[in-house]
Amino acid sequence: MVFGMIKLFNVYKNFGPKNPAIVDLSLNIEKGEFVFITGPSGAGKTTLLKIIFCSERPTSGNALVNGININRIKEKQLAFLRRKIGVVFQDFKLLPNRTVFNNVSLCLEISGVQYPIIRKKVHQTLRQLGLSKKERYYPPQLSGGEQQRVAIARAIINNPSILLADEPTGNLDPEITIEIMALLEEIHQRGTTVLVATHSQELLKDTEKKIVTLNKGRIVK
Amino acid sequence: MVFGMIKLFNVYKNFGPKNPAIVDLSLNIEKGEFVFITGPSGAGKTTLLKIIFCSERPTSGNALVNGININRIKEKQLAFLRRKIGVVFQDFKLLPNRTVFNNVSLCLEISGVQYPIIRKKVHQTLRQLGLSKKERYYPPQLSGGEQQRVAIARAIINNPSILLADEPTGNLDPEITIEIMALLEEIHQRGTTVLVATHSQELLKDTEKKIVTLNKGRIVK
Amino acid sequence: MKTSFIKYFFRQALTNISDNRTAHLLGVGTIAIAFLIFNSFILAYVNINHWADEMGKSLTMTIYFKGQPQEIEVEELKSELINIQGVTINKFVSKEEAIRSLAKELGDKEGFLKGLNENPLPASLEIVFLKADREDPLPYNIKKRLEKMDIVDEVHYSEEWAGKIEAIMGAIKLIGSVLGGLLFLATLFIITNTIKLTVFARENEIEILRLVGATNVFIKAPFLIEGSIQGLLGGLLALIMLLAGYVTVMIRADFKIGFASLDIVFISPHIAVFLLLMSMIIGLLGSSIALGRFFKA
Amino acid sequence: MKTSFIKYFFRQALTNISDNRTAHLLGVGTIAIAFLIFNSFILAYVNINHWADEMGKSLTMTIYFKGQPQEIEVEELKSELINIQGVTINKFVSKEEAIRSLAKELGDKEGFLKGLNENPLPASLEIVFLKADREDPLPYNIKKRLEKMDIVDEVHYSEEWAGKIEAIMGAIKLIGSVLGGLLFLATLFIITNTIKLTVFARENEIEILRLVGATNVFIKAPFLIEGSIQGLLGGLLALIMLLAGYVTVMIRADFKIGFASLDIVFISPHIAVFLLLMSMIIGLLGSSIALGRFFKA
Ligand SMILES: Nc1ncnc2c1ncn2[C@@H]1O[C@H](COP(=O)(O)OP(=O)(O)OP(=O)(O)O)[C@@H](O)[C@H]1O
Ligand SMILES: Nc1ncnc2c1ncn2[C@@H]1O[C@H](COP(=O)(O)OP(=O)(O)OP(=O)(O)O)[C@@H](O)[C@H]1O
Ligand SMILES: [Mg+2]
Ligand SMILES: [Mg+2]
Repeated sequence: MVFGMIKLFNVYKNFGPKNPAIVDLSLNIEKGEFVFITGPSGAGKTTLLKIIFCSERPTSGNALVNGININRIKEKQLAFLRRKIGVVFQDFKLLPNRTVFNNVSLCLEISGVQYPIIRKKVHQTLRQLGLSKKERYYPPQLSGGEQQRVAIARAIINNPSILLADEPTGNLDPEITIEIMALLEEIHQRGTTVLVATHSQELLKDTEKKIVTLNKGRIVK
Repeated sequence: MVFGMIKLFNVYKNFGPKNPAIVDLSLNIEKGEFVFITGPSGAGKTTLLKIIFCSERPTSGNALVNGININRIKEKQLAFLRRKIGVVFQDFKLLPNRTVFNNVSLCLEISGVQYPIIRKKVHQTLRQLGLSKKERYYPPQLSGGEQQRVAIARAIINNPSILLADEPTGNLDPEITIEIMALLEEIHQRGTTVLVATHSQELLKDTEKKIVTLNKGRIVK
Repeated sequence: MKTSFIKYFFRQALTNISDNRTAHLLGVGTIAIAFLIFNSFILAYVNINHWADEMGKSLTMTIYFKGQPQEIEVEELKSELINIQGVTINKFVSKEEAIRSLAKELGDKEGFLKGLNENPLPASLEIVFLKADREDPLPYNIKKRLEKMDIVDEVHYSEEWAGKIEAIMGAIKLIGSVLGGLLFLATLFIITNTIKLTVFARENEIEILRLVGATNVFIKAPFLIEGSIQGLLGGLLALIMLLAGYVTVMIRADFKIGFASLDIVFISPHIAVFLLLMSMIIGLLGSSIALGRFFKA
Repeated sequence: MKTSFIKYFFRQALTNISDNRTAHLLGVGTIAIAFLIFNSFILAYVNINHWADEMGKSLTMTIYFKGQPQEIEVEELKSELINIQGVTINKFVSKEEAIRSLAKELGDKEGFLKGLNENPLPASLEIVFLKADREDPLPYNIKKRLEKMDIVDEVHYSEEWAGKIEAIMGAIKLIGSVLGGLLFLATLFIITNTIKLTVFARENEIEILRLVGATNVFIKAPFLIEGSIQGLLGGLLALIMLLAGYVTVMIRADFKIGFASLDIVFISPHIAVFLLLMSMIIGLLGSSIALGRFFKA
């Protein structure tokens, strides 16, 4: 049996008895796919990404990510799996007391990359996202859109196998949005499996990518 | 001389010497107007709203809000001015350790409103925003869009004279976006001065409202 | 101030406590331990004072007899004295007992007593004035009456000694106050710091409250109430621990100085209430100081 | 462990300290005060031990002479004794001096000395054995030699007294260890709580680090280093304050017990280093305990 990059079998996630966020969800995403996840507010998009990222455990059902059963993952394994997954959180989750540079370099430092290489890579990524001038700023000193781009930079810095982007352009203007989508496409071309959760009809309008639509925790399309 | 609701005279705001956020901005918004503020990421939209809201002081220039010169405002006056201004912050700024109900009721409690009235008003507002079921949740338990709606509920609960909404639909799906915009229109009809900062071309497409476009801290249109 | 505000303040303070339960408990624990150190000191101080007082208040008078007094004479005198309010008989010492105890006192110099051809020590009767002080005229009156008696040679009243005890007590009080003051400052510092740390952790909350137009009083009040509660709980816990320690020690041990067994007293209810009030005020002060930096112009 | 990690850990610890400067300083202050209380106790303990040692080690021997000894005989004996290693002459007491000091000792019983027809007290010479202990044979040898001399009547060696001092010292050590142990626990509690409060304030930071795939070691190490530094700085500050207090007291005061003036010693460098190490370890333990709850299975 050949597993995909991300494979969910009848996954349920309940926050409390009357509060199902994910209901009987099965999904198979192959290595190198680019998938949009959409659906109304509260549909369960973020929860789905959290399950893949192992920051929430499914109430029942199984999930395989990169060949690992996330129900049985161990502490140390989890850290290593997470290094292979880049995530743009909907609320960014930047460290407010570290500079933009340090927020981004963090993901390389935890893997023990040497400082000269870190410097080079961080500079390059920040330049790609138009943040070169903001390198020494702290997140609270940035505009919403700038923070979002720092979150994107952090997610892509170490060439993850999987990229999870939760509403990555919610705070960005149309021009930058186009640039970001091009960047995600480029990363996808290099072989990364990409999942983008979004409301934006703009993004979905002319795409040929696979679209998963959620509603009340179920896949409706 | 008759003042508008919000009047800015040659306002500058610099964060550090080489970091101007607002440059020589003059603006006059009459009582009861509905104005969109748009512009690319980092243009200064949030900073402009912050100046009006007195959470940043202009580096130079004067600003009158509701007839009060915000350069000379006193501690106590400031609190009372803020109660007349409802704000939807771009990053929501909800209190994570208070329930949705308490986050929203807060704005009435600080004015000494009696509890039965608070209850009624909060329930009504949460219903309008489709959050009735989430009353007892804490913000970290909500989806991005739900949090954004709580922020909106808090901003409109005590019928402010001025409503400042910073990217209020960034995390909302198209349907809810339409509902929210209808709600803002309704509040505007009741006489509130409304300022909405947004990137969304959807919102701006067919509107007849006044649009202020910023770029690098200047009004360009 | 509307009553709805006051209700809100208390409700909010209690909510904060239960929301930040762990931090709150850590704070209360730290405060309790700091107070325990301080209170133990107060307890020790109270007891030393108590002992000194006891000793100071039991003034003694020694009546030396001429020659070898008749037993019946002594008994008569005893029964006469015992009827006087505030006087107790301590002991009668015969000439033989006197020389024996002198020999004991002299220790290795005892040998010299062999050189004596007769016992030069007088018989004596020691009486104690309970609760007397140096101004009390009673001992002086009794002394005069006794000195007129035939069988009595001399009367020594321990007035001087009482003066010494008072001086020692004064010194203990001074040293105790200085040490206690320093320890109090240390306690105050630890407690305000602890409360500061819990307040700092909620900087964000304070900021948001200001943004929605809450006045300073509105923001501060729940914190101040919370701090007071924290201080009070810490103080209470410290008192309970102290009492538990006191009881444990009292059960196990029997304290003696020389032959007099000492009773260890617990701090009086007045002092206990005072300490509790003080801990509450320190909690209030601590949070007030901690909030200070968020409310600068 | 790669060296780049170790560099990162230290860099991050220092960055954290400077980022959370206020909280860090509050923590260091609290730790310092807690240690100051503990260290003051250690200092008191060291000194009491020191005095007891001094007293215990200076064993005295009293030589009683027959009749009234010639001055030249006494001087001869003195110069002979003074040549013996470890022996010092304390004082010579003539018969007259002896009776005068007895009168003083007797206080209000002095009257009985009038009944004596001759001075029964012997002249004596007191010598001190420095650093002797009860097993040292030297005093016994000297005693034997002296007792054979014509002018000497008796020789008393304060062996028994030395036993008593040792018993008292033992008691002080026991009580001191118990009290010190309790105070140590209190200090430990205050310090770990303080560090816990500073760590809790950064719960969010720890959560984000885990989300980006940092291992436990990677997250913990900077906190542990930070805690150690905090403990060390607190301990250092406490020592400095203690030294400052010690110097102030030494300049102002002159301590006496009876007539012997007491020298107050500071804690030895060994103990100081030990206390510093201990404060560092407590800081480390404190942060380790504080982190514990974030790393449960
Ligand atoms: N920790 C939690 N506790 C309780 N309920 C939760 C929790 N997390 C999420 N939920 C609930 O689960 C539902 C799905 O949330 P989720 O964040 O997945 O929605 P979403 O599709 O990302 O929405 P949005 O587009 O608004 O971000 C929501 O109704 C939310 O309130
Ligand atoms: N506290 C601060 N310190 C330094 N620079 C700041 C601070 N706040 C804002 N800036 C800078 O000012 C500029 C304008 O920021 P602002 O938040 O007003 O942009 P914006 O128009 O709201 O952008 P976005 O659409 O991305 O939210 C940005 O370049 C930002 O980095
Ligand atoms: Mg979401
Ligand atoms: Mg903005």
